[in-house]
Amino acid sequence: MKLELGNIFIHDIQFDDLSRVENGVLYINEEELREHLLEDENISSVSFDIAKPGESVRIMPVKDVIEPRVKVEGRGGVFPGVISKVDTVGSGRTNVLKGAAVVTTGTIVGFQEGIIDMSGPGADYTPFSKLNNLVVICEPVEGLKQHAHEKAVRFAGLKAAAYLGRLAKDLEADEVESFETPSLIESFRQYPDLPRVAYVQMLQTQGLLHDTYVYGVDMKQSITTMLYPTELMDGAIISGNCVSACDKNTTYHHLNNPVIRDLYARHGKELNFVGMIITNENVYLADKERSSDWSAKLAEFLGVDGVIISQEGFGNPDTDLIMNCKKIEAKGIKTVIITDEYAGRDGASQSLADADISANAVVTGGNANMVVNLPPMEKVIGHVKLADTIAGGFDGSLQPDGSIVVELQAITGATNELGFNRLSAR
Amino acid sequence: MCTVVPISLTVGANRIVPTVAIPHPLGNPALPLEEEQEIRRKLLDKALKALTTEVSEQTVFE
Amino acid sequence: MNRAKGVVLFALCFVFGRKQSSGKERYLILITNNPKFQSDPEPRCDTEYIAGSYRDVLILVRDRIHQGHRLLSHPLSGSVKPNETPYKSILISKNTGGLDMDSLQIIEDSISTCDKFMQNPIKYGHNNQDALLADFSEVDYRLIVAAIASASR
Amino acid sequence: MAKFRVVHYINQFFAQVGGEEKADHRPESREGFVGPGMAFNAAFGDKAEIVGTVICGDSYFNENLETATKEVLGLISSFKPDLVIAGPAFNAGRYGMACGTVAAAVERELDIPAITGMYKENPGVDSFKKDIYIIETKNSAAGMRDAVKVMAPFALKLAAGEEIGASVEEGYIPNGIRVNFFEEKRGSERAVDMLLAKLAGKPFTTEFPMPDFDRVEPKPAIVDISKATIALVTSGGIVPKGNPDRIESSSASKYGKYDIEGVFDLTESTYETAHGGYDPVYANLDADRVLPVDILREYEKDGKIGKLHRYFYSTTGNGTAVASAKAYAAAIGKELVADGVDAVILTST
Repeated sequence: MKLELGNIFIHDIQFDDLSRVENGVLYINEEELREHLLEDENISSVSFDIAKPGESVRIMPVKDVIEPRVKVEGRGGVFPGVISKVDTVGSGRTNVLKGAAVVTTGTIVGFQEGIIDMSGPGADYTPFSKLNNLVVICEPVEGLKQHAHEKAVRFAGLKAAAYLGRLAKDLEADEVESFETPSLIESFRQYPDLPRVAYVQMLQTQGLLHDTYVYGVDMKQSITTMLYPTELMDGAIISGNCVSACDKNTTYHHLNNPVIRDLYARHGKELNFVGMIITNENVYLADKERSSDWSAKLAEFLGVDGVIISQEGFGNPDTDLIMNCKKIEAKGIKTVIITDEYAGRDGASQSLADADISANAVVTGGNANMVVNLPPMEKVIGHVKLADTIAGGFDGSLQPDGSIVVELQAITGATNELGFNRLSAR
Repeated sequence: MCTVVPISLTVGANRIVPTVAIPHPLGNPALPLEEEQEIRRKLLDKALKALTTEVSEQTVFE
Repeated sequence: MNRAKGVVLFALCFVFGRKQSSGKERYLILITNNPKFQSDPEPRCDTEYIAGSYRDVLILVRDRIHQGHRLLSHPLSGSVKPNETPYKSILISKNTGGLDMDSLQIIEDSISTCDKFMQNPIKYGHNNQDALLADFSEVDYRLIVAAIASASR
Repeated sequence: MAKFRVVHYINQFFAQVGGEEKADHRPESREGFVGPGMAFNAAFGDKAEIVGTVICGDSYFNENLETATKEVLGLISSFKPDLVIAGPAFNAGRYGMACGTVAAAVERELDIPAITGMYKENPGVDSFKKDIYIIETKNSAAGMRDAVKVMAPFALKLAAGEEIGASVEEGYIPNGIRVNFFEEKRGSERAVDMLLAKLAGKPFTTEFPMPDFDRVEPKPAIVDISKATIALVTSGGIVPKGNPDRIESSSASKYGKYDIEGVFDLTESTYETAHGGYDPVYANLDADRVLPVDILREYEKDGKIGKLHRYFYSTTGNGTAVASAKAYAAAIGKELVADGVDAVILTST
């Protein structure tokens, strides 16, 4: 399977009468997009705002971040099984509005979380401070239950991203990247002497506000399975996860999965990247056993020498991570795991909720309990009052001058466990 | 003498005798005292045997 | 030990494969402090409600594991941290056997994790309390209902 | 800004007093720098100055730990330093212990920042890495120049009260405190690098080491158990009723030693458990279920064992740091050996 990504670089977003992309500027007709999103009867009102890199702007609480993309050639459409009909994606050509993103915000539950600062010290910790963001603020109809509210906001974000992506359908790309994964037998013929490597991606799948969808399927209902890595680039995996802002994977992360990118970068040179396995992180322990058994079995079946395992979320996924690691190592397959830490504010506590001696190669996204002081911003998009109740915030988090003292875990994507960032800890 | 043998193995104990349960390693409150003491004797006999047995590596005396 | 685990798992799948006609899982005990289960008209399994803290639920579950019950759902269900939510619901097996090492390891690690987070400021009980508590209760409820659904498969 | 006043602690060898034959050299102090102090002084530039050097023989220090520490501290404080540098000790074990002891005591008792440097396998590392910053050095004095290059600027940072970064940035040996910092490459790329190294059998460094435990050589078997004195030790928290030493229910900061002379049975009214890691009901009703005094008394009477030791030792095992547990074990072990105990039955819950 081969996919080309045509990147169209976006350096600015503006509201205008006609939605279009021109000279690297994304123009948006607010009214047209609003009407599109209001087609959902669960949404009572929609408003938009724009946040650009370097501005004195804080967005909170962030639900999801999505990169606008559109299918130009090949089967299916972006976000298959959700926005587009079910069809196998990941081949042909997809155009990307690189440098732009849709950010959804909304108070689905009282402890909703996630901060993106567009400047200042907080901006260093979130990758989304470097993007031109269209912020979508949705209000639900009265009395809408949390799960329906979450779904409405999730769909609004995806629809907005697909709407913007469509503006790029006929554009010429500024840059084209190419990614290809042949069949197992073909890849073995091509690179018989290179170490064979697969990627095992763990997906957060615990229930309300903790879900991930693959081709529209709630991943907690699935057993461990395989995908072509390029399928993710067309939105095969989307986030329904609202909790643990620092180490949940937004849809943007899935579209731009850095492990996939970095394995492709070495593919055919130092290693043979044969494919990827996706597995879940369920609450029920027998599910954990079964899913990790399957990860190990599929890794063995692929005949790989090594795997990279990435985690998502806090606490009980540590158990899935260690199970996956232990069982795959037991098959004689070398592992590297990517996680993050909750080592306490002073950094002195045990970082993980589970540990095993076979996990001897660990990459960490940093200590999520580290306290940061986010200075006041001139403009806040969303609900600043929430600072006291978001994860990583606390009573008194919100200072009288508008600054916020929080743990890193409140910042969207800060300790990402796909290895998206440079942040680490020792 | 411990109930959680894997932990004793992890921390490096050399002579290990598995016991009944965490809250009552050398007893069983469900039994009358005489039977409980009989359990205790059996376990302690194992411990004494462990102490008088040469070992070259971590050994569990089942 | 691994083989034993496999057997247990197999047995589990077998047991849960046979759903009761009443729709109630006979093989589960739910230990919870979530008031939502108190008013649940149709509990899907035996429910032991305790009027205690998140940590009290973990401790009670730990004592049961020491008695030979098996842990069936992860005590740290959800990414909501122990110092954020006051509610916790955990599934254990109704029947008892020998001490289950995996259950033991997980509950002990969970208690340490809970204690670690409780050193930080507690984040519930202030500011918009009722709505917040209702949300925390709802999330905990939903996650464990998902686990019960897994058990019923 | 005035220069920081620095005192340098070194051993007899680096002070060029002499080698092993002079290892009993008593503490002395000299004005200004001596030996390797010259390199430190140069590296400090106009920011700091070595005002005095304290010298002590390694044997003298280690054989007279308490008095030597006191003497050395007295000499150090007489210079009124802002900062103390000990060593570096490289791979010299006794010098490492001395440097670690001095630096830790300076921080603890004089409240002055102090650092040292050692090779990672120096026994001083495990003993002191949690108390003081130990800069990682090569394993011999040939690494002096490199060591000074890292130690001098780090010491200045510490003296100035600046924020200390992660171990890998600053060059100190990891001390268990996790510190965030920005790597040059993103995590996924680091993961690919690490996997390639692991696959090629090349060395790699995990970013988060899993907990690790010691191994000890098994002791020979007891030849005649009927002549042996056996002691009871427990991590199950059994204590006399009322927990006189107030041993904590978790993360114990101490252990207790209790006389059981004349005690033949642990009863509900005399003993209980302090342990918070399990349901205490059963142990509180009959503590013999955790600490089997009743049966061992019976065996003692029947001549099945020589003697039950007069004292038992107890602590609570849950949440207790491995380092603390190790320290308690060392102290208990020392006493038991001195008391002529032949074997120990350790019960844990």
